Amino acid sequence: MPKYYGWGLPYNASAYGAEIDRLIYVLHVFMILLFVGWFAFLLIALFKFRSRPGHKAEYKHNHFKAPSYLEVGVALFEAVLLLGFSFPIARHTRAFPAKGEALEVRIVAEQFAWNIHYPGPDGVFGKTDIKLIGPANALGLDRTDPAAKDDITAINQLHVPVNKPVVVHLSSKDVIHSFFLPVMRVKQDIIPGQNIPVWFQAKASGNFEIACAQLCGLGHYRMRGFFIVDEPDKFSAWLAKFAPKVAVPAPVPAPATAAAPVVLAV
Amino acid sequence: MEHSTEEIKKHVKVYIAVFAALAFLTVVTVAISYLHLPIFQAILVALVIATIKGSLVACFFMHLISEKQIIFSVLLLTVVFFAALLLLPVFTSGHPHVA
Amino acid sequence: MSDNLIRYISKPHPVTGVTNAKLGIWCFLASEVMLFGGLFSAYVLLRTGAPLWPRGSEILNVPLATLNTIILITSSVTMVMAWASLAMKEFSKYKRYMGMTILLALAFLVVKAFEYGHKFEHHHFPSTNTFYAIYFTLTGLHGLHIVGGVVVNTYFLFPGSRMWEHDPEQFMGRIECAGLYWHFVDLVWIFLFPVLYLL
Amino acid sequence: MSDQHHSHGLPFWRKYIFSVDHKVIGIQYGISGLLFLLFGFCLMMLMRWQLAYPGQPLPVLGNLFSEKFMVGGIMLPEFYNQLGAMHGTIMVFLGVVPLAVGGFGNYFVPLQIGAPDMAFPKLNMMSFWVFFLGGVSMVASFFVPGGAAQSGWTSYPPLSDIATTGQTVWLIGMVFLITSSLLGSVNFIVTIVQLRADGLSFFRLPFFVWAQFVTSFLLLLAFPPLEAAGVLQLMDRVAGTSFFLPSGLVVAGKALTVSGGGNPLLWQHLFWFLAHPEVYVLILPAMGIVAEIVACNTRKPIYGYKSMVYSIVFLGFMSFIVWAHHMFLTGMGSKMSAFFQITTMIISIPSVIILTALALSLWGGSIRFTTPMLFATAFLPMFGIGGLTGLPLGLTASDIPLHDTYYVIGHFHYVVAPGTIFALFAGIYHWYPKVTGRKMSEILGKIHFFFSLIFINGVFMPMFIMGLAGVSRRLYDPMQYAHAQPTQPLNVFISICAWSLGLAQIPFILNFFGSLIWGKKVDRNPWESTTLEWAAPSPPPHGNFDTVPQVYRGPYEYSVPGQKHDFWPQDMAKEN
Repeated sequence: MPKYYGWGLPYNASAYGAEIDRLIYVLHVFMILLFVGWFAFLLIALFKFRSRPGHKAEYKHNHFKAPSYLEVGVALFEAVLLLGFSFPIARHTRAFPAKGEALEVRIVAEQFAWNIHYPGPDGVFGKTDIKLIGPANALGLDRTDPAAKDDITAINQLHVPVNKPVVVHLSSKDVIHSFFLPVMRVKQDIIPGQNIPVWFQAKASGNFEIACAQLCGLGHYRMRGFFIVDEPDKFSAWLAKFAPKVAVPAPVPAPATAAAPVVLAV
Repeated sequence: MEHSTEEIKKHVKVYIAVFAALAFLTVVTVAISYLHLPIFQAILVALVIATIKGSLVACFFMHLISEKQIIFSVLLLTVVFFAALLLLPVFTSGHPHVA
Repeated sequence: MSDNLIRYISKPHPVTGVTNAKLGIWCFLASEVMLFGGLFSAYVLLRTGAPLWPRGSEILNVPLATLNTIILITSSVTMVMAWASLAMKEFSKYKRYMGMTILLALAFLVVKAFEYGHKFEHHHFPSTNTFYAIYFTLTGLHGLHIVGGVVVNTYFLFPGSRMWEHDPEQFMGRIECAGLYWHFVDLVWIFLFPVLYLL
Repeated sequence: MSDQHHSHGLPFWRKYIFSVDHKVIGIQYGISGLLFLLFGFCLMMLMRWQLAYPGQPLPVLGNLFSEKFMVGGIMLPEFYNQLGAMHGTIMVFLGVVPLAVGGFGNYFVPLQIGAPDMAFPKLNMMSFWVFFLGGVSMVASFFVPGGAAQSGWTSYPPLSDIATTGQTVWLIGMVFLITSSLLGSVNFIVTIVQLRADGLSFFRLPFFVWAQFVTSFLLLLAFPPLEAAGVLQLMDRVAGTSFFLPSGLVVAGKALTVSGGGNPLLWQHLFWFLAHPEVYVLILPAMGIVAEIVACNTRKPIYGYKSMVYSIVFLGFMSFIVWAHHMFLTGMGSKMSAFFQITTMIISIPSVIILTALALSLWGGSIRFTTPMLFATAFLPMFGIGGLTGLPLGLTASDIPLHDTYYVIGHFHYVVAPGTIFALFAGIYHWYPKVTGRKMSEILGKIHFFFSLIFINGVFMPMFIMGLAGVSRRLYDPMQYAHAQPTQPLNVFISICAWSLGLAQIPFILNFFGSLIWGKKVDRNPWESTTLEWAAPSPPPHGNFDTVPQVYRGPYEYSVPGQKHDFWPQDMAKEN
């Protein structure tokens, strides 16, 4: 098992993560070179022109050409960063896989948990309604909906198969959260009232983490989820284990006012 | 600014004219609103009339028409940033992915 | 105090051509533009994001608002007339026009209060929906500006007007600045009126 | 034209408390700013205990806190979040801005332009007292039920909408602070435009005045939208509106009883419309101070003064249209994210020009390593690091893993802590003789400098490593995440450096107060400088100058060939 986390970038398990990592390395090499060169100049200047007996300041400036070249160089390099790296990567991360090609998952964040919702074999997410939200039904999934009968729900456990695109539809029940998969180079703010998709494709299996990257309240620091990338057969086995027994009795819809005891609070 | 009484008297006539124009335009904009134009046209017409009225107030009551350049510089800057403030947020998140 | 050392209080700066106070009030108004700009931006963003948005003319009282528009425009005229009277050295006329401006402003507030009261009676509060929320916030903030204007103008009508006797030039400058503020408040209303009531 | 007699006749409270003299107000701002910086720093030192030793009781001090904040000396997450939010708010709005703009600006802008006072002295006094009210509300908010604001200094709704009462107090405090800044900025703009001494054209202004001028415009035009946002959030919290609350929210299992229909991103737009220019409000005065000190201590003119002026104006302008790079992860469209990436890259160019010009100014000089010069020199590479590390955050692709991590914390702290705050220290050492008539101790100053430089890098450099490892900011207990555990030793190291940095400020505090009594007495121009403030007596009397100054030349005429002395003051008619 490789070491996933250390003092540098985390292990990269993502198909497009290498591009992002490369950009970060290029940037840091550039930054260090620029800084070292510039800092050396600073030190030399400080030493060479220190005040001492017999040394006088010059009123006229040397006419430096280097700074203007440096300016142009920096500007050009920034253009390269934008056109050569950032824009192409963005095009890649925003190019969602075709419908049917990817595994679709819904994640509904709340203080302080990740509710995972798989559409099940029919590939259609069942309807949800906030009136149905209760201790046993954090998503408010309406099991009477035919599409919901085979839906699979989990809390804080996102299982995905390796080498298959995954589209995650993110939404939030309460405040802003941020869905962060360090090993997948995925981070997306979840804005309440919106449904924001992200996609990724794992290229290695393993036991990873979901983190919340946006302050979301007292339990923000422990809003940790498990992100498990499995071989396809293991993934199917896991899904099967969690699939609801076919004849689920339709749950009694709880009226909105009869609020359940607060189990999700801190 | 030096103001001779003659000049001021001319000004006063302008003020009265501007007042008449403002009152007239107010009636026009209300009248048009009763026509129940489609929303896009309604917004366009109402904003054009409001802009005319606003310009009249700014130019004549606030004397912008004969104001010094320094004031214009401040206002130009304000207009640019006002436009940025009004437009960029809508462009950026005007079409949210509705849940 | 040090006031008498500071230049360009009543005489304009030879290069910029304006007095300190005039540049100051314009800068202040610029910031006010951005304040209302922030709220207008909120209005636009909320409206474009809303699936349904009521037409103001159907739920707000357009005749009352039209009356208020006319009142405010008239008060702008009386304000500028007050300044013009000072320019013509007619102090008693100034007092009359300034008094009228204040009365008109108070009339505006009374009409506004009726409007608000009527809304509250029908249980329409800022919390009712986003339209009422932005309606009450924008008109409320504008109303506060009117109140501020009334306070300033009342000061210049009574105790502040003593300055006319010993420094008429500076006093005129002050009235001009008060006027600029007042016209700005009128200008904001000119945009609020169609945006909230007609569209 | 001396006006000293007037101020002598005033009672104490008019002379020192409700004074309209820009110098007294400047000192009031400066002292309050320094006290708030110390207070904000203490909040951070408390947080550093929890971060280094999560869940362990704080020795000794832990018992002093009530159960609301710490139980058995162990910090509660509520308190940690309060400390975080208030550290940010206090450092930015109550520490750096009051010191840089309120303090240095108020004291030295009128002096450097040869004016007797600010254009509106009474308004100036009002700004300070409104600011003071804001500061008092902020500090008092710790004592309301539920404690101070705890949704971060950014106060993102819906979290802030549903937060405890402290948030309401925070908003009220912000409205005070914004009002104060607005009044202040109007005053600065009018003063600089109208009250320059005869002969002091815009291109003869010291760079510091230019910096304050641009800063004032940023405050004037960027702050009101945040005031609007503050009003909207107050309405949400007090009047039950839903400006920032979309429909269908369920908090802790209960549906929120609000109308809904709002948009949480609206707050972020209005907030960052201010908060990005605010970054430049923090950094521009610092650049101004550094330019003054570099020119004076290299004994030669600033390199490329005009291009620096154009750059700072352009910088100010651009700072209004880059704000959404703080929102790259909110799911904006690719066209707008491209737009904001491009503006962000463009805004780096003028910063590079200013930094390069300041560095090139050293070449050919005769550099005196006085304490202010040491701080000013250190500003250059420190600000450089802060600027460079902004690059990965300004590109959406590299921003993905780094957004909201310690990388961001390291980046902006390099800009404002060893950047701006070092420049402010430089300014204090540089101008202390003008304000008090005495010099600060060089020995204590150098001790202060070297230890601060070492420890401050010890605090912020490791944060880049943590950020690359993906450690999120605002975590009460980083040990909860597997990906944050390997860097935990760095947290311990950072905390030790932070506490040592606190100790390193003791020589400064001793120096600051001790020099009032034991400092070497100096004449008007101890640094042999050229700008106008040195033409006034030290300390300047009410009304500032003995005679109305007349300006004959640019601000940095050092080592002019053919002159007897190596500095040629702006107001000296004949040869020096």
